[in-house]
Amino acid sequence: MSEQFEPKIVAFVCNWCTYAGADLAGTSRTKYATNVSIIRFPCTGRIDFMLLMKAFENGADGIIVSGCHPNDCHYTSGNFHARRRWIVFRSLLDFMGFDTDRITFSWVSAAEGTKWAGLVNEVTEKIREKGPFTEFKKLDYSILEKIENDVVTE
Amino acid sequence: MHESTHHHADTLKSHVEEATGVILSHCYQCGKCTAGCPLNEEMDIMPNQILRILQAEMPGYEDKVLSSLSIWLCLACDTCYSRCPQEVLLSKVMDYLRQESIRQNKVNPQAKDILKFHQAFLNSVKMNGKLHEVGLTIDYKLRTLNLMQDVMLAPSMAAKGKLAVFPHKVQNTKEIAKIFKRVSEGSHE
Amino acid sequence: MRIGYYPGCSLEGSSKEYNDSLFAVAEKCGVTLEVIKDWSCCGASAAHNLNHDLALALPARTLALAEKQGLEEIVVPCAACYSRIAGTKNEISRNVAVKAKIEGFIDLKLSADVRILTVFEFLQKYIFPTVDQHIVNKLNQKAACYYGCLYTRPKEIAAVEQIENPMEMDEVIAKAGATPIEWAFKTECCGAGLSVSRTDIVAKLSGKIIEDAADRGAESIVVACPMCHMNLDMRRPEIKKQLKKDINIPVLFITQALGLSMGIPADKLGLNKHYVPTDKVVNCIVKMEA
Amino acid sequence: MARIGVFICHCGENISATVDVAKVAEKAGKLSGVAFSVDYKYMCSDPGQTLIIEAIKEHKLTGIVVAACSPRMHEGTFRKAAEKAGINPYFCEMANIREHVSWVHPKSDATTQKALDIVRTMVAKVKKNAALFPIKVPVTKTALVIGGGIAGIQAALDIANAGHQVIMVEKKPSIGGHMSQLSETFPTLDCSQCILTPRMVEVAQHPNITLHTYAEVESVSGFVGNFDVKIKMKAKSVDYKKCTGCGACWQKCPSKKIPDEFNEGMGFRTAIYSPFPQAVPNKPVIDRPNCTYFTKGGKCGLCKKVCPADAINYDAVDEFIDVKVGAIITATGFDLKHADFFPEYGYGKFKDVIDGMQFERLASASGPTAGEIRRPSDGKIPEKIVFVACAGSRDKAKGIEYCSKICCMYTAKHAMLYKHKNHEGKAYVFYMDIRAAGKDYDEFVRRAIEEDEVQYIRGRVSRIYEKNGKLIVKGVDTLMNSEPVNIEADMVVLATAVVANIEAESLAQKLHISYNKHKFFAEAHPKLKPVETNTAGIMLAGACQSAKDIPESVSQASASASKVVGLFSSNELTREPIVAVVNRQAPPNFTSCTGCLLCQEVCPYHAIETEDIKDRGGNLIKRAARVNAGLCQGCGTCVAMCRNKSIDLQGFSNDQMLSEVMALLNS
Repeated sequence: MSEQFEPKIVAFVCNWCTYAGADLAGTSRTKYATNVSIIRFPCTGRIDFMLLMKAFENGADGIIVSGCHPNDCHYTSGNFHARRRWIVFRSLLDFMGFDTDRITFSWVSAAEGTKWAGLVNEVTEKIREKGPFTEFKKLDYSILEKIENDVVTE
Repeated sequence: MHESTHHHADTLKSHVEEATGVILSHCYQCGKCTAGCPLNEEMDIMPNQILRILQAEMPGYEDKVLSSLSIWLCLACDTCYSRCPQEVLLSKVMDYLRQESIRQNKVNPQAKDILKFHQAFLNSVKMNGKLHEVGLTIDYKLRTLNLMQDVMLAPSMAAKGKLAVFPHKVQNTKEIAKIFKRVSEGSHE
Repeated sequence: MRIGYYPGCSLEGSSKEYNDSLFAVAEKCGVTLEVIKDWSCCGASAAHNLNHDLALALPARTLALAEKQGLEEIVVPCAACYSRIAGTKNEISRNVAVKAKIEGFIDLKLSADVRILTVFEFLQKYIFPTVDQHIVNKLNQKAACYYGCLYTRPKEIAAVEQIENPMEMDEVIAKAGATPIEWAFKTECCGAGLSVSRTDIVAKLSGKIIEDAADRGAESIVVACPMCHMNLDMRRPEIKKQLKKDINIPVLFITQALGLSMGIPADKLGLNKHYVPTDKVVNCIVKMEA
Repeated sequence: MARIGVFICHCGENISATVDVAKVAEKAGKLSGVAFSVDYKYMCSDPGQTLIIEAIKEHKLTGIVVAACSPRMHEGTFRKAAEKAGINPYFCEMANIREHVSWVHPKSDATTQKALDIVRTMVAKVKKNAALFPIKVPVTKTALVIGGGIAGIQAALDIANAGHQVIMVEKKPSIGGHMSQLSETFPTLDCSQCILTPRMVEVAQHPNITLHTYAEVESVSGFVGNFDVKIKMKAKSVDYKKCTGCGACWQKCPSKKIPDEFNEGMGFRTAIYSPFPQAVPNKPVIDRPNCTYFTKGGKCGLCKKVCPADAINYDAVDEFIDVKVGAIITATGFDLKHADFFPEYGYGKFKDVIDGMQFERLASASGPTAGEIRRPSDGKIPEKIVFVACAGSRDKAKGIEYCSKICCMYTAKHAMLYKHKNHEGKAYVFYMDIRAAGKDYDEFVRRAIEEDEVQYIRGRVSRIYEKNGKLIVKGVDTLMNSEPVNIEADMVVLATAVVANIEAESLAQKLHISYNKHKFFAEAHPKLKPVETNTAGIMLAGACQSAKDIPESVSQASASASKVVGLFSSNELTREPIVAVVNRQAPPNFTSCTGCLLCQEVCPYHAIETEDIKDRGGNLIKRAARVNAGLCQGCGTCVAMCRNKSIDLQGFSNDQMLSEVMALLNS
């Protein structure tokens, strides 16, 4: 049996809801997959979606963006701005042929530790099925040079 | 219209909700429907009680509703709905309950005449495409055997030119019959 | 502007005078009505009592025929027909699945965008602009305008602005020189379709209506619905038994009342066809001074 | 060159049971920029903290990462430790390897690896940290109280008694609000005016309170501790410095048939008027739209002629004053839903169908009937009164689905007052539920039922119509087999819904505070911040937030007053420096900000201002965004929105976040 693929997943979460929800999963000792690591933001509204691209470029196989439920934003409306920007950004990615299924947008409140654990397992399983993300990596300059040489020698 | 998103247990409540789109849990039993119902003095089960029985989903109680006289007395005047704080479209529920009452053969004996009148009415429309009042009256009388009712009225109506002895008909009565046929087939899909 | 017309079964039978008086008024004002060819029954309360699909299919056929005839607007003077047709239009235009199903039943396509006018909307729109020059009489009496259920409810298709206290017919009656009264039973139900099968109930409900109008000094009751008219007028013997008193207020169709003020002869308006004699109303009329 | 220290906590066995802490410490020590790495049993304990402090000093650390529990738990603890060791506290970061690692994963290499990943991420972040300093904002120790009802009065007195200045703004000619109109109050039945008027007088006479009646808030700018408020002083047409309140003017005023607002339209007042005898201030204003002098081009002028103090000034105009305040309390109260709302009940059509506030005036000794309950139509004493609860409340079809909260109690009170005054009379109450959850409240309702024999009927009324001088009430008794109940009443009292003040929305917009769909002001948190708004420095008191009775309004007013007094307890406000900043560059650019102001549009706190950058000659070089640190709450929405990264969030900067991502993914 070949070793199963363990995806690297980055979660961009807000401090007030999902981060606290993940804390709750911890205090409740709810077990879930080790594949997801959290980057803490004050608010999903703070998340610059170019960071998501940077993550993919640096080897992430999947991404979770999660914050407060609509109307529950600690800052009143940051999550709405995040959602709006995500909608625009997603259509751009779709247009470019990027597999947007690798990005999961979710709401997890400070009270939803179980939901957080479920989300992590679900996304891990989904990305595991998709396999490693290879389409959009840092340019390997050695390959580039090789191509260049090939062109020159032709 | 509200799409019912509730569970679909095999209860009269869930059937009503599915068929009518009316969500019965919206009723909070204030009784305003009953208070304003023009027929509240005649009904055996009050309008709000009908909703309560449906809400309860208790086995055995549903038959009380289907065999009640109330569902046949309801005139669909919509006084209840127009004042209902929760906007429960009761007349639509009543429509469904009547049809279900016929289907399950539970029509209240005291409501038989009302049902027969409706049937005679539709029969007249089915045959002529339009209602023929004399035909309806004869049909109804034959169905109910209330032969003497309104006999006193007929001569005066005829004298005033109000009774057409022969029915007005649509040009193509077959077309109407077809609609009746398609509906009855379609409804039993 | 072509104005379509859907008489409905009652206006060909028991409420012929409603039909006649409507045409007489229209004729006087030079307005012509175009009957929907081969119209059929709306199904009335029987259909929706027994079969919801049929209750939609029958009015839908009429709507489709009107569209086929190129009519953008139809006048439906019967309140029951109005309610059924407007209700069907409302349900069909809000739900495409229902629309498709019904089109299958009637084997006709329909867009359901025909405008449906009640009799008072028709009077307001087409008769009022020229009516003043035709009004020669003043009705000179207190009249109770009775709207019943079908014009006022359900709210989605209500043909009146204030459903608890409609004023549309009151305005027509005032035009005719009568004094509309304030009363409590404007929109109460008369018993409607139970007329034949439960006459006792109809006598009770209609009795309350007539009694309140009489208590408040009404000299006539004005209606715009054949069923209301039948219950309030022809059921008077049963009402008399119920109330244990004889109230002789005549019941007029709104078009008859307006027709009288326009000087149209009572016979032509079908006032002789009523169960409760209408001569009291006719006797109240005073000629307007030129 | 950064010298980072990494401190791995065992948390007893909470972490070390599943994470190989020694290995994490060892590997962390090899990370670039890490000068020191150690693991220890309890980092948060005193010896643990001492260990950190000593290490910082000994190894000359420039920043630390404590890998332990959630920063939501102990970030403050370790920042203080860092500060004690002499470095800026914002050079301390936490790696959450307990809640996010050891507690949720089994003991395994992957678990240890994840702990290490997180440590590496936070090391990368802390290397990009900057020294931050708490923001100090000066506080103007004057409070503005908007609204002079019982909530506003209570809040103003509490703040003033604590020694601070208060400016009260009331739009009507007198303070007192709805409470001044009430007859008696539940559940004690003590006279409303008797307990209220001393408080009103106290407000007027308090040396720390400046009262502006017949005035409105025109505009508000600024932020917590430093609000600038413009107040519109409507023209009273009376010089209050000269006026003695003698009343000669309103006794002589010929316009006597103006419906009296104080008596809910059941009495009349004059054009120059003081709303009620106990008004504060008890000086009149001229109601210009109803005054002959103003409507008929200078005719009349009688009040001026009779005024012994020469106080009447027809030429007075609206004036505006600017004030500076440090905190604002909104106490703008409620309105009652009025006529035409219930056509089936005939309110507005039948004179004897009245609302609850009208009943209060009928029952009040100072009311139009001197406290005798009489029918508005013919002045007769009613023999039967029907009270209808939930007349408009809990009625989705009428647009108000909420419970108005106070009606159950005042309806019981009304029925009781009627029965006390008319022992032979019959009182009926149609209700759906009796909501009497306050102290001594249910007992009060039971008293109405048991001692005063008020008939409670569970059911809604469908319709009310008039016949032969009686009101026919068509109801139902759902507890009696849903039997229809028709009552011939002499009077009907509708407990109409409590709705937001008609001007609530426009005030909320001036204050930049949120409100719900019914225009009630929104609290910052429904449970834990019930008196604050989302805008720092603005508090709520009374029914402007939701329907409330007097005890609740007073409690909330005192609560918001205590918030204000707390705010005023120091000369400066200290805030976390997690705020956005617009970058600064050397001339000629000054900043990379182009002034597109997208940030301004998305900022939920209106914290983005514009700044005109000028050269020495005063010529405008560019207009750029500037963050008002007093208003900024640090959400960072502006940062994500900025097109050229000219705005950044301290503590969560673009550099820091990018470093975290890069470090997490590149081991």
